[in-house]
Amino acid sequence: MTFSISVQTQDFDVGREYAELIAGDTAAGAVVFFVGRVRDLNNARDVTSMSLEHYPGMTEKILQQIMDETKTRWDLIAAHIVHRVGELQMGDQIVFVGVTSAHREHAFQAAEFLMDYLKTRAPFWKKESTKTGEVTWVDAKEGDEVRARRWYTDQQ
Amino acid sequence: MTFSISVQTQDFDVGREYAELIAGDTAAGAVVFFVGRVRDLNNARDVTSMSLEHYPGMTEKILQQIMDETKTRWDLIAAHIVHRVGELQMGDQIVFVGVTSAHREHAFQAAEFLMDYLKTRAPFWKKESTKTGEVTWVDAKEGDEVRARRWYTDQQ
Amino acid sequence: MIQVLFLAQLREQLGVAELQVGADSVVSIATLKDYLVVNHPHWEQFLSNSKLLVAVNHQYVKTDVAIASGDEVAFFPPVTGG
Amino acid sequence: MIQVLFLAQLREQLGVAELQVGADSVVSIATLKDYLVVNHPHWEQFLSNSKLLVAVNHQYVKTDVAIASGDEVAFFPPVTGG
Repeated sequence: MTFSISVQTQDFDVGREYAELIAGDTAAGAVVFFVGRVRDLNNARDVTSMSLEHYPGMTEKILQQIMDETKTRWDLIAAHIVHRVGELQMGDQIVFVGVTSAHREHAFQAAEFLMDYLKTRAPFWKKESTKTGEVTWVDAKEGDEVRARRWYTDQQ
Repeated sequence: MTFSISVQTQDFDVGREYAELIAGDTAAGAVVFFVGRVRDLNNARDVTSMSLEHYPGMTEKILQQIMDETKTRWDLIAAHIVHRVGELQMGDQIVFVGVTSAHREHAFQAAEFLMDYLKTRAPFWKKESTKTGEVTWVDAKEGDEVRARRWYTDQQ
Repeated sequence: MIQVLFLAQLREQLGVAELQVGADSVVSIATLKDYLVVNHPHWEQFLSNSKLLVAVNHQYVKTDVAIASGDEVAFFPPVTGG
Repeated sequence: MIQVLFLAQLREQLGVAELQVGADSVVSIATLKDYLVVNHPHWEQFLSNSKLLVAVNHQYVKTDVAIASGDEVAFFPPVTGG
């Protein structure tokens, strides 16, 4: 469980994810989590629910590659990525990223990196339903790509 | 409870802190937490326990000022700071910082800022006990001050 | 045979989730696209989208690459997870 | 009276947590420090530490400021919470 990836339809429990992340570990002085949720207003659309599709097989491989890259860049003790797929309602949890490290700057940077790369590399797609019954595929945000590029090194 | 500060001897429950942070809120698409824990090895010392002292009265005021500053800089929906004082054991939780926002970059930056300023401004002091019975006041880290200065603006 | 997948909005635009193409008909992503457009002229507007992403056997390919029998090629729009 | 507090390691170094100083004896942080050192010469090495932080009524002061009766002045080492 030290470094784990899960793509699942069922919800996750943040308290349990945290407990698993630090279980038996007294070296992890710093823990950073990110939770992404379905929010009621996205790009000025009144969202009521969301459908999350992915590319089974590729998703897990890409998440594993992102995790491996994160481990080479920062000094981490553990990291979990959980991403839900399927039908989600307003306020539902979508994604959990949690990392532990002896150093807070490593934990913060690794969590941001994981989210930036997950957002722009992992093959998930969101389709939102609004109050008016409109169903729309969410557009990728240029800002997410810009954020991901911050982490590029000369090797890439 | 939207923006709250607590300095306490008792432990906190991360799952409950998270639940309170997002309670009744469907606008918070992004949640970032930081948890700091007593780690077994600090500056090459084998730590077994820690005593955390603070300056009652001033601590709460400084944390409130840091919280207020954070709210002016980023677009936040909620934020909690919980900091423990008193006797702590290896692996124990010391500090919880949680923020929610509609935007992930705001949540990440606000959480890092809160931690960087808390570390260098809030009047807490750590005294570590090691396996060999040595009791040492922890030295402030120059790196923490450097990290805090990243956030300085021309106004400061 | 080459397994071809269309995902998310592209699947809905084409009305097809997957199809097989004989490996003798195509040797690269470019010739595969040409083959698909020849057989489905109205797909051209969607497959020519420069933002479309392509993966071969679950790995992104940024430029044209050779493909062969047994490969899985996926076309999909920019990703929006997280 | 001015309430003077010494916190954390400084409290242990001086062996005193708090004391009162008559407001007629001191008018600023600088004169307070001088007063304390005159009365406790062995405190000089600790109070002259340039890293020492000073707060008046729970607010940091970076330069010398005037103090008056009723004020609470605290001296302490760099903070190490979080």
